[in-house]
Amino acid sequence: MTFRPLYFTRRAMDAMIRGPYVTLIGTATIFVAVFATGLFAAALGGAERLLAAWAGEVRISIYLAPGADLAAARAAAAAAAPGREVRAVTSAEALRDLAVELGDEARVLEGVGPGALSDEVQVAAPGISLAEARALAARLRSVPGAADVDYGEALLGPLERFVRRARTTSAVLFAALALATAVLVSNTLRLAVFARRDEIEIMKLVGATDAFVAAPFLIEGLAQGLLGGGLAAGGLLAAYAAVSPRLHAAGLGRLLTVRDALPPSLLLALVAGGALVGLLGSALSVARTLRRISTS
Amino acid sequence: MTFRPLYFTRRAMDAMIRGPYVTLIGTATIFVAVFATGLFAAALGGAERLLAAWAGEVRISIYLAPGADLAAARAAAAAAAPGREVRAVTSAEALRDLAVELGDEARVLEGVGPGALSDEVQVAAPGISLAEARALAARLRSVPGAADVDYGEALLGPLERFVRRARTTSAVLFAALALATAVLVSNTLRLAVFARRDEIEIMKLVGATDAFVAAPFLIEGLAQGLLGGGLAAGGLLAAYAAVSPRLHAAGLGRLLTVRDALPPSLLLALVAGGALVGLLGSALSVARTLRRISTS
Amino acid sequence: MIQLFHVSKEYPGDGPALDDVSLNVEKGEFVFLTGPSGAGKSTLLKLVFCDEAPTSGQLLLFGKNVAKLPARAVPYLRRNIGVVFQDFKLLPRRTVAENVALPLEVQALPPKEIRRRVRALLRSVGLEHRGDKLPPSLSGGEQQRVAVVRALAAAPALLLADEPTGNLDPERTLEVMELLASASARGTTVVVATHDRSILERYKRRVLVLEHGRLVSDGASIRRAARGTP
Amino acid sequence: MIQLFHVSKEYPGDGPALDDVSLNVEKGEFVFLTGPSGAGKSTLLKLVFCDEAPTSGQLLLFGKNVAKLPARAVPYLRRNIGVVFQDFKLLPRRTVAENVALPLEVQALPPKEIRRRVRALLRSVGLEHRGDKLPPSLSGGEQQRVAVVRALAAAPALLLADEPTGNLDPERTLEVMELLASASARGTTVVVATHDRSILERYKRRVLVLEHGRLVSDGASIRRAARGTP
Ligand SMILES: Nc1ncnc2c1ncn2[C@@H]1O[C@H](COP(=O)(O)OP(=O)(O)OP(=O)(O)O)[C@@H](O)[C@H]1O
Ligand SMILES: Nc1ncnc2c1ncn2[C@@H]1O[C@H](COP(=O)(O)OP(=O)(O)OP(=O)(O)O)[C@@H](O)[C@H]1O
Ligand SMILES: [Mg+2]
Ligand SMILES: [Mg+2]
Repeated sequence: MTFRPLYFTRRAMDAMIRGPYVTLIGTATIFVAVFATGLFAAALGGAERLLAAWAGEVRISIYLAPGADLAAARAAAAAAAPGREVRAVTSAEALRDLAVELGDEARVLEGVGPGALSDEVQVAAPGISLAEARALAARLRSVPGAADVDYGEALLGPLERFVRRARTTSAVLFAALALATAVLVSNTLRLAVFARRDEIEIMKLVGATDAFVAAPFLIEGLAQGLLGGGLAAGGLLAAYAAVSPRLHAAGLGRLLTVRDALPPSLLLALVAGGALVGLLGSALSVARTLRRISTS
Repeated sequence: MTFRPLYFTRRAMDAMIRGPYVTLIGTATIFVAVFATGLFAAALGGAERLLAAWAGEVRISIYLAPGADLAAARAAAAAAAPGREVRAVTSAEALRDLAVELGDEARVLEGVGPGALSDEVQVAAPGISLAEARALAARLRSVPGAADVDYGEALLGPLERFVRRARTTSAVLFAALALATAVLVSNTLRLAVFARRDEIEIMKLVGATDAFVAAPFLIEGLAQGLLGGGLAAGGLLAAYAAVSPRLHAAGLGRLLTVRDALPPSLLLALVAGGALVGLLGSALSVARTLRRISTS
Repeated sequence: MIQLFHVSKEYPGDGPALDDVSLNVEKGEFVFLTGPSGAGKSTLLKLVFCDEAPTSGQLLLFGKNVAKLPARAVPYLRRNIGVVFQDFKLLPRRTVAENVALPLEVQALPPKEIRRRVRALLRSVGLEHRGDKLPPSLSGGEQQRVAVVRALAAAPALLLADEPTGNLDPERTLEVMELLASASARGTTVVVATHDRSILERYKRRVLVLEHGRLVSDGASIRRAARGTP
Repeated sequence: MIQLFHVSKEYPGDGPALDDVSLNVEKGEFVFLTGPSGAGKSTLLKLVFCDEAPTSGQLLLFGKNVAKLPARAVPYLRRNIGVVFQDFKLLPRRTVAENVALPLEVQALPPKEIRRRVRALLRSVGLEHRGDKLPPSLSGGEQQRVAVVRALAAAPALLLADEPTGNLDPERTLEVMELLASASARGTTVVVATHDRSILERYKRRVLVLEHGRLVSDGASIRRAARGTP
């Protein structure tokens, strides 16, 4: 058979225009599937970034014994934790912070004397692991006047475990979702071809080769995939634009820019995935129909 | 029209047996869609439980000044935190724990003197909020001999924020996924009815009312929904059984029993959702086809 | 029974398929409808069957103005009309017996009665051994006979047959025409669209001749019908 | 051209549709195939067209044993065969002109040449004004004529026509038969399955008569054919 891309493209376009219902449903299915997958991917990516940023907020607090020299302790801490941001907080500041944070519940502080909180030195330790935090805390304990060092051991361990598990689970979930999506889209395309099986049969009867019959269906599948995938990518960008004010309000605007939440590579992968699933879905179902006809 | 459930059920069964391809694709689509939704719901539920369990591991540590009376401090702490589990840990025990946990990296403890760690009293505070933890910590500071109290403030705040955000995002994601699923399934059923539009037209021509034409399609949709949903529920149980050894190995077996991960209410909701989407999807597409025929 | 007053039917983007047709078919009459291919025979039957609506003019059926009938009354109207479609319109995924039974099941007759009637109908066209087949596995003429007996099944007051013998050999043609004639003898009004001159000659009935959508002849004589077609 | 040796065809769960048929159609011959409804005419044509395979016996086409042909050779074989199907088999979502052009497009003829040929073909059956319509909006007879010219489009070496005039008035029937006759005159082998006795009488050609799947008569005389059907 001669290779006639223009001829087959025109055939495919004709078919899509004359049978818009099937084309629309196919495109809508790919759109919804790719959109859902993209939304999920963006949410997973966002969660990862939030967790990373949160780990970045980790601080180690050195609580000083009463009467210790805050400035000297700060200098010693800076020496013990080179390259990290070190900040001195007086006991009065700490108590004020706590009262503000408790709000209505500040009355539980009634039984608390002014000496209950101590001066402290805070060391910012972004992205630190549990073991590193422990070691750093142990070193900081030798800061002059340090009564105790708090590195959140009660929480860092479970946090690390949780992040690890969440990452595995998300990957599995995402794979399952992408697979399910592909199955659902290919099911729809199967039915779309099935609804036109008579056409395929008649074309075969007038002497069309399998390739001649299949080509327009493949082009249709590809076009539906590109269209559905492209619309989904556009829809995701629009959805980002819609929630972006809320992200800014939540203080996440800088953390989750559009390039972070929907990197071009993701958008490209979504469109390509839509096109691929459209093409493959059509190819499989046409092949099946052709096989069924020739064996009947 | 007389109400003839048996007649219509027989009609529906006949149609499904004689057109197994369309029935199979419809059922498979519902199965995949419900399975994916159920998997997602189970994962979200599991993550919630893990987070809750993790919050349940929160401990407040009271570090004692050198030479303080560990037993007395423990008693005072128990009095200040009524109903909570209180445990005394000597400085030697704490150092041993740390060395074990650091493993290979234990050498960073080289510069750390034996007095670096102090005796401590640990108060278990499962499910405590950040504000409550602060207030409790403040009260525990008056324990005799307490040098400092650590309640993980560096981490509890971000944790709370993260859990809150994750909960909202998951709810939105889940709603989006369920909606997408419903759209995809109804698209498939649309095409399934579309592939049989000639039948509908002919039935109308021999004097069938809309109800007479629609009834078997609705029963088919319902049957496909029940079958697909039921299989998905069974599939989820099988999947749980398959990963359950790994859950036990990860120490989560007790936390995520089958009743926790896949509560009967979830399974029931999935089957019901499958049936509903099957019924509605068929109903909508039959209604559309009937409308299209009568206006042509 | 059927009354048309200046009825026209125009499909969008075409000349009129029916052009100012007025006619009157009495209850119990047996009428042939003939004319060249594309003259508007099937279109006329579609109007009577409420499958299409006239572009202009009035159509009365059983004395009722069809244009004023609500859509949900159409199925009940159609139960009084049996139709043999030119392209048969059999349900491809129901057996022959089920296809014939359809008009009876729509009317919720008892299953036993349905089975009895279907058997008798299939026997009358020599298809008693084909009841369990699906229509696509029948020969063209077998399908046409199934279409005929399905139209007769519910003993309708009006029978419309569009080219009901185009795929039949002369013997089967006679058999089918006898079925239609005996329905007419039982009081059914029968309208048969046909090209087959031998039928028009054998059954000397009223013949309506359409040409380019116009009723050019209406009478008992086959000669006038023959003159109608150039 | 077509040689059958003791060919039988049995559809599962049925008696034989064709029963030990042997025959030989020479290149350039014009043959009628007749017999009662369900006799096996369409089945015989389907075998020749490689749409069904014989249950037993041998079928030679263009001198080649069809059973030994690989599946991918079938499309190329079919390009030498034009078929008028009993149920037309037009693509419902392609215009009339596109349907007629299909056998030419399959063979990748230049678009201009295709348009020229299609126009001439449609004119030959009086459908030049119907080229842009979709088949479902044509009358039964118009569809049948489209099916006829589609079969003729690629000027095939073999033409199989299954009841090609069942929906046509006598004038159009003559027109179509003349088209088939002139194709035959140009050297095309033509096999026409028909019930229409007036055609058999007018064209005195070889007539094959099938009955219950058996070839009961093969000869030039229409009398023997008429005797063949009870
Ligand atoms: N649905 C439609 N849309 C557009 N045009 C139509 C439609 N149905 C019929 N026509 C046109 O109306 C005219 C009359 O068609 P009709 O089917 O009534 O003819 P007919 O007398 O039954 O012919 P035949 O003997 O070939 O069946 C034809 O020219 C046809 O092309
Ligand atoms: N696909 C099939 N499956 C089962 N039986 C079939 C199939 N096709 C045809 N038959 C049977 O084979 C027999 C011959 O059918 P065929 O179509 O060849 O008859 P025909 O001579 O063309 O009749 P007609 O003049 O009515 O078109 C019939 O009894 C028919 O029921
Ligand atoms: Mg007609
Ligand atoms: Mg036949």
